[in-house]
Amino acid sequence: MSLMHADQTAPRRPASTAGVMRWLLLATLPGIAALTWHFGWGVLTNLGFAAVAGIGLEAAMLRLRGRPVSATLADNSALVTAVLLGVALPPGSAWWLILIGMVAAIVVAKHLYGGLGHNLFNPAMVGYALLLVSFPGPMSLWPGPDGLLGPEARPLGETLRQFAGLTSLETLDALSGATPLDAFKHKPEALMAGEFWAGTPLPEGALTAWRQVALAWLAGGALLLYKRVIGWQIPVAMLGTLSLVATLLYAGNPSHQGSPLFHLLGGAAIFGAFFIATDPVSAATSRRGKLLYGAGIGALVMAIRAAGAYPDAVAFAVLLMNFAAPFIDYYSEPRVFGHPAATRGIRADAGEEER
Amino acid sequence: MLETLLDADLVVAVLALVGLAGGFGALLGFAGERFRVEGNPVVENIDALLPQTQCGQCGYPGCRPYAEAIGEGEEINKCPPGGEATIAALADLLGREVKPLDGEAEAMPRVAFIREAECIGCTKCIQACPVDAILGAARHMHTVIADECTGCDLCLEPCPVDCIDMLPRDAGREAIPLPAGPGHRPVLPTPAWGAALIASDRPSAPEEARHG
Amino acid sequence: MTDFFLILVGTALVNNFVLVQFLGLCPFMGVSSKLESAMGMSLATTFVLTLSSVASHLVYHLLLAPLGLEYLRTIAFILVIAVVVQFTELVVRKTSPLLHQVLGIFLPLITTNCAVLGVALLTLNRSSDFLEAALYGFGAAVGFSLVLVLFAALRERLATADVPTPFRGAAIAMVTASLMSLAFMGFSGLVRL
Amino acid sequence: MTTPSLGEVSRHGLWSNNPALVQLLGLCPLLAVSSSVVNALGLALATLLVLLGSNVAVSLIRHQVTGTLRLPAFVMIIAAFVTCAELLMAAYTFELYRILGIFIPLIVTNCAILGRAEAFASRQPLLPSATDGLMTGLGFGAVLVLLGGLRELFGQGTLFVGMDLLLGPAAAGWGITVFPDLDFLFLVLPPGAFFATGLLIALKNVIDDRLERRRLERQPDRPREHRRVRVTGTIR
Amino acid sequence: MSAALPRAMGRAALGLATFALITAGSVALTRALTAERIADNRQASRHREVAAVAPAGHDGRLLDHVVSRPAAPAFGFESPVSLWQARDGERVLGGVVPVTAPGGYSGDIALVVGLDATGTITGVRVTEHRETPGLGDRIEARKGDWIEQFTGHSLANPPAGGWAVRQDGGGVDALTGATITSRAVIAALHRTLQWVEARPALFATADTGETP
Amino acid sequence: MAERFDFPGGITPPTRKARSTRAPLRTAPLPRRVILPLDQHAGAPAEPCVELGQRVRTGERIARASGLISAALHASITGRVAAIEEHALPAGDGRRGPCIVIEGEGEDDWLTLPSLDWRQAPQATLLERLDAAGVVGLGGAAFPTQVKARIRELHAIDTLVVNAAECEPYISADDLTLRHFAADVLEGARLMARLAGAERILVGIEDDKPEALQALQAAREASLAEAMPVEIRPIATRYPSGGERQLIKRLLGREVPSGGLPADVGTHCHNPGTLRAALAAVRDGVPLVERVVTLTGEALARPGNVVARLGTPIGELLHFAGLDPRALHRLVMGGPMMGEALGELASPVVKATNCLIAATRQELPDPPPEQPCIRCGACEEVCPASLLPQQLYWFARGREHDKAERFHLFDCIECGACSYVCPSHIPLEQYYRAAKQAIRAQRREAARADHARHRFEFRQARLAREQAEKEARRAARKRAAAPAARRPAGGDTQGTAPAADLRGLRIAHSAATAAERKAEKALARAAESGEADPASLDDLETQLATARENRQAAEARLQAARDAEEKPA
Ligand SMILES: Cc1cc2nc3c(=O)[nH]c(=O)nc-3n(C[C@H](O)[C@H](O)[C@H](O)COP(=O)(O)O)c2cc1C
Ligand SMILES: Cc1cc2nc3c(=O)[nH]c(=O)nc-3n(C[C@H](O)[C@H](O)[C@H](O)COP(=O)(O)O)c2cc1C
Ligand SMILES: Cc1cc2nc3c(=O)[nH]c(=O)nc-3n(C[C@H](O)[C@H](O)[C@H](O)COP(=O)(O)O)c2cc1C
Ligand SMILES: Cc1cc2nc3c(=O)[nH]c(=O)nc-3n(C[C@H](O)[C@H](O)[C@H](O)CO)c2cc1C
Ligand code: SF4
Ligand code: SF4
Ligand code: SF4
Ligand code: SF4
Ligand code: FES
Repeated sequence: MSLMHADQTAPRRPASTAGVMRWLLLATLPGIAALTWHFGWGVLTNLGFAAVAGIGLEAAMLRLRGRPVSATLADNSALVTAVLLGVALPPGSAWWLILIGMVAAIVVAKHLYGGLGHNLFNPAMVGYALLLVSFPGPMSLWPGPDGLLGPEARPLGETLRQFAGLTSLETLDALSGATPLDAFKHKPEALMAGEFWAGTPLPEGALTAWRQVALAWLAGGALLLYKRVIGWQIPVAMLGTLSLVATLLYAGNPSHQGSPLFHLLGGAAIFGAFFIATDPVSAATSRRGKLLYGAGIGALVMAIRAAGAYPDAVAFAVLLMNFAAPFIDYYSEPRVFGHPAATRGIRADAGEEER
Repeated sequence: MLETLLDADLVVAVLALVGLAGGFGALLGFAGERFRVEGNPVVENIDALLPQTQCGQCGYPGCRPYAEAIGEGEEINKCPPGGEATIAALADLLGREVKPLDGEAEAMPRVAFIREAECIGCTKCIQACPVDAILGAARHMHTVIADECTGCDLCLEPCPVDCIDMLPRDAGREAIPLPAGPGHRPVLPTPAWGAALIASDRPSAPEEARHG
Repeated sequence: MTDFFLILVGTALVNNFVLVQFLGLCPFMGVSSKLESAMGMSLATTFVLTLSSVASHLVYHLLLAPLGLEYLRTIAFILVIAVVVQFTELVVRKTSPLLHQVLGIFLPLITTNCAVLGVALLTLNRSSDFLEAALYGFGAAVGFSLVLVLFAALRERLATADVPTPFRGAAIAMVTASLMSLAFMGFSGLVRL
Repeated sequence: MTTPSLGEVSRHGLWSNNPALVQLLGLCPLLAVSSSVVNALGLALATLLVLLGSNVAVSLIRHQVTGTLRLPAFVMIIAAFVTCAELLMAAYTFELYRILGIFIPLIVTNCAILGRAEAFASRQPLLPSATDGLMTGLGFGAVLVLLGGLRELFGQGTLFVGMDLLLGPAAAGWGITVFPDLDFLFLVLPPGAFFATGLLIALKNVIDDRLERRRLERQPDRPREHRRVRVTGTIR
Repeated sequence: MSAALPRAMGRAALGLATFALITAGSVALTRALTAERIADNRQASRHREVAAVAPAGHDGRLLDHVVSRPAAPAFGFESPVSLWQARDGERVLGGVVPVTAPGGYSGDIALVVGLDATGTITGVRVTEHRETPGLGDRIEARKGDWIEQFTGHSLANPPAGGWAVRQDGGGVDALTGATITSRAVIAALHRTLQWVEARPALFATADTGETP
Repeated sequence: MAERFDFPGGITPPTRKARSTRAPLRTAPLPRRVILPLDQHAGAPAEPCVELGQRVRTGERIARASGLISAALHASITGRVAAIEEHALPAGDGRRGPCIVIEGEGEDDWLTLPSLDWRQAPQATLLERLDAAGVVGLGGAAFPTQVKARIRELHAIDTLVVNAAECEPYISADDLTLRHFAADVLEGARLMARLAGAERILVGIEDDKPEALQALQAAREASLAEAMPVEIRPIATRYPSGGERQLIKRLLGREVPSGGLPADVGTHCHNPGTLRAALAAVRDGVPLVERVVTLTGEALARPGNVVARLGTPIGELLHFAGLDPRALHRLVMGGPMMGEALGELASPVVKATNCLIAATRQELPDPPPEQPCIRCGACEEVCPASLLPQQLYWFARGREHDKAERFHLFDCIECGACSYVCPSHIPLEQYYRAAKQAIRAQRREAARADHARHRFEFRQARLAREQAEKEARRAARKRAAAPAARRPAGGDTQGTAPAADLRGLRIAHSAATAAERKAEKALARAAESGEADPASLDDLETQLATARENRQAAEARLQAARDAEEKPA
């Protein structure tokens, strides 16, 4: 049996699960910094409370299930889920919103299935989708990019009141409360893309802010790729498909569709491609499967963005492909050494009628 | 009331549906007669999964009758020689729930062994053995062909002098246990050199290390 | 052409019979613990659903509607379905034992799949023409098959998961269906039917 | 098949073989119509009636109908009952009829009904069949109403709203608002229906587990009965 | 075999036909017995809906005064409109128009809109919709008073541009989280008001237009 | 260096070979007592052919091969047979097995076989010699070399591959063998190439062994006159390029088919140690009684390679290399990737022992606890067989054997590369080994059940035949008793039934005859092909017997019916 182990000699790849998660957390830092810089203290209140709730719920569930608590907590995976959900929620979300999301993520999506490694769906995205479906109002209220320290910055005190559920963004100007995708989606039917941009119903600098945030996530993603925490397959397939579909749509109808660059940088695509879609537990696992999986996410994101009711769709697309992942895995085995051709699927004879 | 019954609407309705049903009925009758098939492939499949010990512990005289009974709705958890594995396979085949075994599982595969010195050659065990695994002629000592014996122990009871034992069958190479799973270290042999030098917190019995 | 495509997408995904419309749930839960069976079931359902949607359409528009017997539609449809299923089974059993091996046990189950009656009734509500009725049935069947097969693959993975005891079996399958349905909410509004 | 006692039939229908939680039959109406107590109660009653009627009818004709005709015959009986129920509801509880909509005709294919007809009524005499229909219907209805209550309470924060549709104007004031501002759409929407059912099933598992453990404590081990058939003759 | 086939077909046809006779017969009978009551129910329910939005002071025979108007696709009426006039004796107080609002969140929304002779809304009710429970379904009067806010408004009140949700620069607050539904309803109302204005004679006299 | 071919996956763990390559090859002192397990090669265990107390000389055969695949065993020292008993084997699970124990006399009195000239001697003689000398593969599987060399009878071989990759960390036995005996190894390769009918020799050697490479090249230069071309191909160091499938792929671009042998792609693969042993057996008549063993690990003061007699207790060898028992934490036989951790020092060196690692705690720490698999796919990237180890892991854990097989569990070479990289520290190849074993057991059980069914059917058929024959006799008797009995009135209406009956019986009879013929053919075909194992032949025989009984029963029934039918003349 193998008595040697890679962590004695660690090349580039982190050598333990906890290490993998630690690197992932590290890689979120640029994104978090950019978000905080543009959107204020609310990002940090989200993260802080999500982390507390995540660790608390994980510990409670482990104890309830009679599993070792501290040893398992040390794998950092609950923290990862908390951070990813925390940054996905609108900054300065109320505590109850975050709590419900974390319960859905940690209790329902993770521990009802048996904890780390067993879950079928991406926990953070289950939490996010559940909130989006249940509370469409609060979930689509993004503050404007007022900055952390600038003259227009929302003071910490107000953010805290918002976090405590005492005030809500709803009381503020409706249009500041929108992501670019959101605003674009809800532009009145008749408005052409050009008119929308010309009139820019978005506050000054919102697009720039979003672009910078997306680039910060990209930097984190590069780190993950370099450390081989993630493979290139999913991000490349997802972003590639997304750009392709966006380009086709834009070429077909430039007056009503956003440009490919807008779709890449205007929403959660980059963040999703490197941090969400890559969750190894719920994604397809073979290299070939990962390509399919990523491409599926990209296509679904664009389909929903272009025609569906939701402005952004990374969460739904990821969940939908989570749903398909085991099936993909059955049908994406590579050609095994010594075999003339790949033989895939559970049953060669019954495998074809699907679609 | 009679008026209602003779209402034109009503008659039309009934006639239409009767016509429809008559037509369909004829179609079904045709199909039922034309496409009649004998035999039931499901029973074959079930039978193939049973251990073929032919021991009758399921309450049926042999595996095949039990297979037929399962095909007609009998529970799938009645074959002790098959144990959990057979139940799981049957549940898989038939899409039913896995149930715990009704009775005790056989601890290990066994074979009959006749203490030849005591055998009086009554041939009773030969008649009882469902797979002709016992050799011998009247008034000569009998012996069991171990390779053929399924371990059903049906020969035990008829023997008038109780000369048949059930012995464990050597199951070939020992099964390799699966590792214990997440949260556990892989099992390595406990070092047995320089006992004085080894800290006493290890389990001292080597057996444990071997099988755990 | 795009219309047909929209009907397909609409019935298969947006208004998915199982996850959004709540039709055909029993076989969905019952025949999804093994991928192989699920594939057999999807095949059988696709066939029967399309066929009976068409047959019901014909019975309704050629027999019931002209005679003003719309209120007998339930009885008539269920008769059509039961006969279609029974007939299919007999024919398949004789002509292709291999296919029967795959579909055999599922065919009778389909009679009680409310998706079949559901598609017949829903098609009526949408008062579509013959081709649309066929397409509607087929789209619904494709949607059913799609989620059934994917769900079966999920459940096979679930079989090795360390699920807490009270949730083993049907309960966690329900929770999984819930999360799948949550994911399918993402399609809402994609095609307005 | 031996005829089980009425008590056993009742226990099966209500708990140990509950159509909704154990057999997982009749799920479609269960999930679709359980967004509030009224809807649930309405459908529960309709289902109960049909189940009872069909079980009785099938039991009565069980010796006459066999072979290929069995399935069509059974479903036609059920369909007749359902259509009658539909007409009667339209005549006497019109508002409810409008709300339950497509799900009334779909009672026909409520798998639980055909399931009981096939598995029980077609093999048992009248009385047990009627009891089975009643108890299964009650078991199904209980789950339906429970689910309706759960989803109404935690999804919308109310309970018993709109009971007047079913029970007449006297019930108009029954509606209570428990959580005034609650609007938890998840439970109202399809995913919540699945989730709440999953929770109920898990709950039943927990209770069963407790009962079983208590039973085991009382009588630790059951002697293994030995029944064995000797294989000496020929089979077939 | 040759003789068995027709016999089997006949037997099956007869059996199924018998069942059809019994089942269809009983259904048809029930239907015959309840038909009248159901029709009454339908009528009553319709009346209740219409009465709820009709201008006050009418004589209670709303459903008796049906008038037909030609289709007006420009205003969203794809097919001829049958509206109910609210009369007090010979005087026409106004009417109730059935309107279909396309582009709801999931499908069309059916409304009845009550108008008085001046073109002011006297009430709006949703009669059929498939909007999301908890979001879009708050357009039902039973679930919220959003729909009540239109009562008393007319084309000129609010002034131009006001007939739109606030997000689109209008003056109406959308239901939270259900802007699409709100938009659809408001647009339909707006178009109906424009239609009424374009046909000033709509409610003018009791006998304008063809009465069926 | 650019290589033309490559195998997928692979890892590059630290090699840690320097410790044992610094010292020259030594000879271990003669052990006083040796323990020689009867089962130290692939195939059936050897059968002892000495008696207790018998004096044996070094190289004398003490156990003979006992089946098609088996190897002989020879005394590795001179002395008396002290015991034939169960003794601890060098295995991780602490297995015990039958061993011949020889108590030494202190002197080394050799009994060798006559030497042969491999260039002249007939093939059969050479094969016999390899068999008599008990030569087995020294590269790992200890497969009898003589059996492997007979491959020529079935396949055409063009290349003999010398597997000098030695890819596992720590091990340097082949390295040292090549440094000291490169010429012998090449000559051995020529011998084996001749036996296999190969046209050329290809040596694959990892580039971390420059001295061995040099020695090889020198030996090649020295023997350029030989007809057989020899090519030496250094390859980049990467585990597991020493696996024969991987090496063949890397050197020749040929892929050994799944479930097949290297011979299927015209190659034949041998370890240098094997080649040297084969040559010694032929040229010098020396049976396989000693081998090169690497002694290494931080717990040894004098690590290095030694030539050790088989059967030497491992502890003795380690003490010779300066074992510090206090520092010893883990004792491994073989390499750290595929080897086995041993529990005690008393077990002996066997033919497959290429390396003994006496490691300290820092060197090979206890494996950390297993964590849940997160399906990260790291294992997939390194698997040299292009498997999906993560899927196999879940299937093995869930005991979903048919899925594991569907995902080609049996193509796993158990190299442990996946475990090496798994961030969750899962001992993956142990799962696979357990699953493979369980599947094999299952298959055996299924075959048993099938066989039992056939036996049962046979019995049923036999009983039926006996019954039918009894009836036929009774019918015949009856007819004989009342030959002139008149047919009863209304015989016509009754007559149709037996006639139909008779027809049915005739059909049944011909069906039974056809079934019998089919069973006969199946048996004949299986017997001819020579590939079926005895058990399945036995089973086919049972089926034939059943068919025969059935036919006889049908015959008897037909006869009885005819007798009853027979119209009086
Ligand atoms: C499950 C679900 C159902 C929805 N149903 C409706 C609906 O019935 N009507 C509607 O206008 N919007 C519905 N929406 C919301 C729209 O997608 C969109 O967010 C909303 O109309 C615009 O939101 P706003 O009013 O907050 O601007 C639904 C959203 C979800 C998640
Ligand atoms: C005819 C023939 C049959 C063989 N059969 C086997 C066999 O059944 N099992 C086996 O492990 N090796 C068998 N071998 C030897 C293999 O080719 C291989 O050399 C041996 O397994 C050692 O390989 P390894 O150390 O890579 O495992 C056979 C060789 C020949 C020529
Ligand atoms: C992962 C793996 C690594 C191996 N490494 C070597 C090696 O480095 N050297 C070697 O001679 N055999 C190695 N083997 C064994 C070879 O596959 C093969 O059995 C051997 O070369 C056959 O030669 P033999 O019959 O002379 O032993 C390895 C096998 C496996 C599965
Ligand atoms: C590359 C990578 C991406 C991850 N993405 C997510 C994620 O999107 N959501 C989440 O809940 N956990 C994520 N995790 C953490 C972990 O996989 C997750 O908690 C498990 O799904 C829980 O079983 C990620 C981990 C890694 C290594
Ligand atoms: S108990 Fe099992 S092995 Fe025994 S006869 Fe019944 S089915 Fe066969
Ligand atoms: S010998 Fe005895 S135990 Fe073995 S098969 Fe025959 S009857 Fe059964
Ligand atoms: S390397 Fe380990 S954790 Fe990663 S997929 Fe493979 S087995 Fe799972
Ligand atoms: S042990 Fe098996 S699965 Fe793992 S890397 Fe080696 S060949 Fe692949
Ligand atoms: S109720 Fe069973 S399928 Fe719908």
